Amino acid sequence: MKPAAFEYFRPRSVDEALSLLAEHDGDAKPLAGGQSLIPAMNFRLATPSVLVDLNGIPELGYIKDDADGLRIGGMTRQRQIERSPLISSKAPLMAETMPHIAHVAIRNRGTIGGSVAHADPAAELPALMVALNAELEISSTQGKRSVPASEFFLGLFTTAVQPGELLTEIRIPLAAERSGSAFLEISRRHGDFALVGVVAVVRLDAQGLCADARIALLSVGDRPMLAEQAIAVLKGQRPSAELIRAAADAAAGGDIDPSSDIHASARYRRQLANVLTRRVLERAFERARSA
Amino acid sequence: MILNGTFTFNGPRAKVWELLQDPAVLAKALPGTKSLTKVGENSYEGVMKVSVGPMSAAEFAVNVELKDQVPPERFVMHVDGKGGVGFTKGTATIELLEIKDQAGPVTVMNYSSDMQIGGKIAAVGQRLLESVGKMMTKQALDALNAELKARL
Amino acid sequence: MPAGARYLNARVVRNEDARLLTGRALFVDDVQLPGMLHVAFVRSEYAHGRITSVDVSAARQRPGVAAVYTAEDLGAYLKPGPILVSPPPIPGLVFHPCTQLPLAKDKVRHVGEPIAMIVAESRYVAEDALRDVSVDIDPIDAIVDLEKGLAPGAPLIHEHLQSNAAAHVVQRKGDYAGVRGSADLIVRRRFLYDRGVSAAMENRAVAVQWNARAEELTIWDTTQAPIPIRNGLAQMLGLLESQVNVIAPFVGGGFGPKIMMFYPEELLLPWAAMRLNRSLKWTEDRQENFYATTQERGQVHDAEMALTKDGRILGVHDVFLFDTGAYDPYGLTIPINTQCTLLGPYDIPHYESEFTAVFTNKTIVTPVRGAGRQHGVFVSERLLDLAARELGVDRVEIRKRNLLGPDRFPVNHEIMFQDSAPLIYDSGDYLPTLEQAAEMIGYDAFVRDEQPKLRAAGRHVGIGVACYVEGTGIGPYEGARVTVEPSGKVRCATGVGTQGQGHFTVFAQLVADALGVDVEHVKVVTGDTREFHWGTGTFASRGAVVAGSACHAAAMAVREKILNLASAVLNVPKEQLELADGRVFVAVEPDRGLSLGELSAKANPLRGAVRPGTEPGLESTAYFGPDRGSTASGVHAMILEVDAETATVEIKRYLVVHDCGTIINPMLVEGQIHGGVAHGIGNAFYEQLVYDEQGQLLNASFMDYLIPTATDVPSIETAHRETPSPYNPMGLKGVGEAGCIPTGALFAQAVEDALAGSGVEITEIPLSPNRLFELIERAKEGRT
Amino acid sequence: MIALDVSVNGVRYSREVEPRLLLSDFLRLDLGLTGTHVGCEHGVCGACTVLFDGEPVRSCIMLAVQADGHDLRTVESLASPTGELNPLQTAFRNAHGLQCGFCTPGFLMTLTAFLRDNPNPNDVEIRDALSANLCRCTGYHNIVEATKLACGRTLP
Repeated sequence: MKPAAFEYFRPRSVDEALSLLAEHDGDAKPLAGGQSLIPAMNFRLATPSVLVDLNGIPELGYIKDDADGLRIGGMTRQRQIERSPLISSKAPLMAETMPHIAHVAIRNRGTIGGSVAHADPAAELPALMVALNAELEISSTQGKRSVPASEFFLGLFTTAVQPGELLTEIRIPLAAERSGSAFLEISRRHGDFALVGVVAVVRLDAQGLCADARIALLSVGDRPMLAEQAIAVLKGQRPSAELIRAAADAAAGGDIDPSSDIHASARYRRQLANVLTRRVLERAFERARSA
Repeated sequence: MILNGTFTFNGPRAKVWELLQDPAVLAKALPGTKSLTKVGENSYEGVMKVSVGPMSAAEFAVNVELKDQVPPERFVMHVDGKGGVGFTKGTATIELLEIKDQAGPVTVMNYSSDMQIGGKIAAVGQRLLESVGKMMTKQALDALNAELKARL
Repeated sequence: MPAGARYLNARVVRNEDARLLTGRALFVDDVQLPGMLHVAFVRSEYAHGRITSVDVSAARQRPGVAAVYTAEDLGAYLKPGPILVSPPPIPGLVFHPCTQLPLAKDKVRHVGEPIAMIVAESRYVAEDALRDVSVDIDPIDAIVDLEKGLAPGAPLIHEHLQSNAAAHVVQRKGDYAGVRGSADLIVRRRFLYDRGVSAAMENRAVAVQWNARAEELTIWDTTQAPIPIRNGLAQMLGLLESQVNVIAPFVGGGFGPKIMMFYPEELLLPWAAMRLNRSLKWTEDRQENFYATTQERGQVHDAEMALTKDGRILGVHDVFLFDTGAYDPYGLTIPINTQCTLLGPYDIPHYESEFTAVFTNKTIVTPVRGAGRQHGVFVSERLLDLAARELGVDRVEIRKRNLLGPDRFPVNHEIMFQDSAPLIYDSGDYLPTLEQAAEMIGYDAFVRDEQPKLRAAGRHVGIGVACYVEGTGIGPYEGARVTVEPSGKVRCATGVGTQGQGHFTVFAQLVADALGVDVEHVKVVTGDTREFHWGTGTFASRGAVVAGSACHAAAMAVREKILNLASAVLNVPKEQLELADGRVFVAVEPDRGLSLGELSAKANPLRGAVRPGTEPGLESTAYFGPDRGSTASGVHAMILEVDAETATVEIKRYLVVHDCGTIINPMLVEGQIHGGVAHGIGNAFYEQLVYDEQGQLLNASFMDYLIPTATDVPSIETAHRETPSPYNPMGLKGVGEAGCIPTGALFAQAVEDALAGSGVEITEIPLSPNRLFELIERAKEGRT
Repeated sequence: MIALDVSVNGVRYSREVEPRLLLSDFLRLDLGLTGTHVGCEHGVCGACTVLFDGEPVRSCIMLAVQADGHDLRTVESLASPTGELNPLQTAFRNAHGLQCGFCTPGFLMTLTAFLRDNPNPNDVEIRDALSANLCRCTGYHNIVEATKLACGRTLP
């Protein structure tokens, strides 16, 4: 299990990286943390002819905050996010989710931008982006553009990032008042891809009604799935056990399109989606109430 | 891998049938087709490159044969592909049904395919195979529908 | 063991650990030789098919490729591999031996079967060249399901045979048919057990050096049995046994599939190294391991148990199919283990067991830790649970009623064991073991008080208790040579290699006690045919029993030499001498004596003569061969909780009460049990090789084949009991496989108990959350 | 070939390597540091874990060229130059935390970083940290015990 040969570049800046990608026009593959790409290369399922290694670009690794929220550089390591006091205070949902991504040794290399741009439907970070309503900044030699997470994920491993482009920054809006969030997943073993995962952010109004909700599910479709019907069930209603059950039924029904694989049938995934949505919402509303 | 489904084309059945028998159209519609040449009355040869995210190495030499044709109602497609990461072999049965809609005739396609996948992609790609199958089917049908629109 | 033994039954830390903990220990893949070339294999992508062409011309042209071989190139070396273990002489036994060619010629019979061998300057280039080889295979329908494989008209895997049946065996004790009619209850079910891999962390590897000047072949091999490998290879290559050295250095886990398999890679590398006059190495990668290293566990049982209304077993009838894979080089060891282990610690007067071994288009099956024993335990334990439920008898109570009492030993079961000797239990004390396990887990209080409360609170917490008896420590024999060197340090050489069991320590303990030296001063050498070349290997839970007894015997013989020589030197009758602290001295006058080092120098004099009838040096070689295996036993108990909504399971407690006779090192015995339990938990809930209908393995990686991790295996409580075996001088019994044997049965029992009342019945292993969900749903549908 | 300048266990090495050379192979083949073991080459088993600028990484899913300018530590760095085992290694020996020893270097490197960051972990945290590495021999029980022993807790 050794990779096939490739041409290797190690740019020192984003501009240099973008020029290299442009120069090799679609043949070049950016190498971020490499924790999915290099295994695929070892299996020789991926045989890129050119690798543009982004690990020598210090300007892409940062966590900053401003009035609108957090800005995270695309090459920021997952482990750095997990350990960041800024993240725990400003984006606790992120801090809660990070330990579920594989293992420490993987998170030490894996980057936020790499995982989001890879868009594995079973990965945690893409679903988290959707639930958090993140803005994703995409750069190319032509300039920069920003895409909301809900429009970023287009399908299986397919995103708004085009050949020659890079995901350079992730922007996380500040958590609103009276909001609560939670993450839960079920995987076969700690660190495995989840059979199903659910991430939810809810906001209560002054009367205690659900003012807003965002629920995203992972591993139940070709991309992170925004549970729109479930959200519609919740909005404007007083959260109760019955309401949450109705939302969970909606999420596990029309909101998702799970596939079967050797670990879980589509039917079992729907069951898990239902149970986990319910449990996540219970927890998120509880947190919103005590926020 | 078994994939079954239904798809509705906004056009008459005869037109849809015509599309499905045209190698130029099939070459456009089948995802990743680099070439597709007619080599016999109902058989084609070509090269398909299936790219799913970072998995870029899946290039297959394919043979496609159309059988049991009952124009314009049904046919069976046999596909046989071989490449560096494995092989695929199987059949898809396609049935077309015309329904008169207020806006004009629509064609409902029922498809059922059973593809055997072997080699490395079967061994390590399990988690994604069904999703990839669904994705490729959807891409193919969307492309066919677009082609149909262009022709009507 | 002489009086004053201080290491027997002591928690001695291991002599081998320092090397392993610092990265200095040599594993086969660490062997790097000048000019070494690297090997990769072209393997079949099809499970079953006819090879129509193999074109290696492009691979031969690739820069960096030194050679490419196909079956055609092997000439007279292309022969089917040997039968490794001949079936025992059971009347009426049918066995069709079919072994593999080192490179497939006309037909492929499982995915991953090697077709061509590429030798290149690096493994990277060798893998590049794999893509250059074009293989055309005309596929044939694969045999995956055992029953379909036996159906009339099924494609034949070995076409010279009439069917895909590889063997058929019936063993009987008493008259089951006669007693069946008088039973109050017959419980009958179909039981399934599916395949897994052994998953040693170290994949297999072979490194070879051919010294053309000395005409000597050195092979570093990840084998559990270097001596048989040396002898077999010498014969196949036309060399003297003494021209071939096989070294099994540190081996990163064995678990069965590294026994003397004569794998294609083991046969081909030495052949090619001699031909090319270059050193070669092949290290299996993890993906290859899923196809090319043997596997185990596929069986289907249709079994019934006949009982009286008070829960006494009258008899058991079992008919089963055994998946032997594409070839059957290991004979019938596994299914015969299954037959023999089903009887467990119970008094089963009437027993009839019939099996058919079936060829399938899957990787070859040979023993993996447990080696068929878990299947027998699964069937009998599950039948007892079902009977207990039907009869309204408690699960522990029904077991107690059927245990063999201590007055029954030796118990002759009248059927044949895998070692071609009758199945005789040498010793055991089953009731106290069961009682201790039930006591430790708090069985009575849990069932009486705690469980009803938990159930009332909507929680699904279940308890299980399962028993087993395990045949261990079989022959034929092992040997050892013990030498006291002039430094006073002791060397102990034996043939059985180590894969982590602690040979460098337990053998040293036995020798140290016999000679009165410090255990750190005994250097054990194993698995190197240059050092010791008589014996077989490490398998069947026999290392400590057989090789340990040989080490003990050799050390005792050296002790005798020490006493004789010291008696002469000190001029004291030997009965008055003692050995301790590396010295031999007069017991009542401890200052009068000399160190073993000094004595060793005196035993190898520079002047004078060696007397007739004596030998120079303080060295002895001894052998030990038991007439038959010794029987270990034990009871496992667990408590687990099922989340019925998500069908996930959490193990709350797991404990093992184990009896492996005399214990050499309790710390190491516990380690063997812990590892076995983890393997058993893997088999019960995580590990399953999933094949599709065409024999494609769908989870050939550690991403999808799930080895349990530290969060999946609980802390494991252990307790020891010691019922010594009468079959060897120290009373030893084996322990290597014990941990994984009853785990599946126990897991099934506890899950079923957790879901009691739901109608879920567990008759298959492995489970998974997905499968458990299906069973829960099916039970719900059955109720409505 | 690409130039590579790396510090491993405090020693600087300058080498030219093929870009595709895996870091695990570089350590084992080019530098002869065979204490780092390779068990799966797809980042799951953890046997190849080394410290990269002090943090554990899987060396089988990194390229050697990516170590350019960085500091690596392998299992060979743990004992004293005279071969004396460090407290973690000693704890593994005393608690019988290893059997075949093939996975052990990976566990040691994972734990070296873990115990540095979390010197007094509870059992759940220990098992969580260990779940990154596979072991087939020990059932993890004694690895957990060894970890506790290494942070000053006594064996039961």
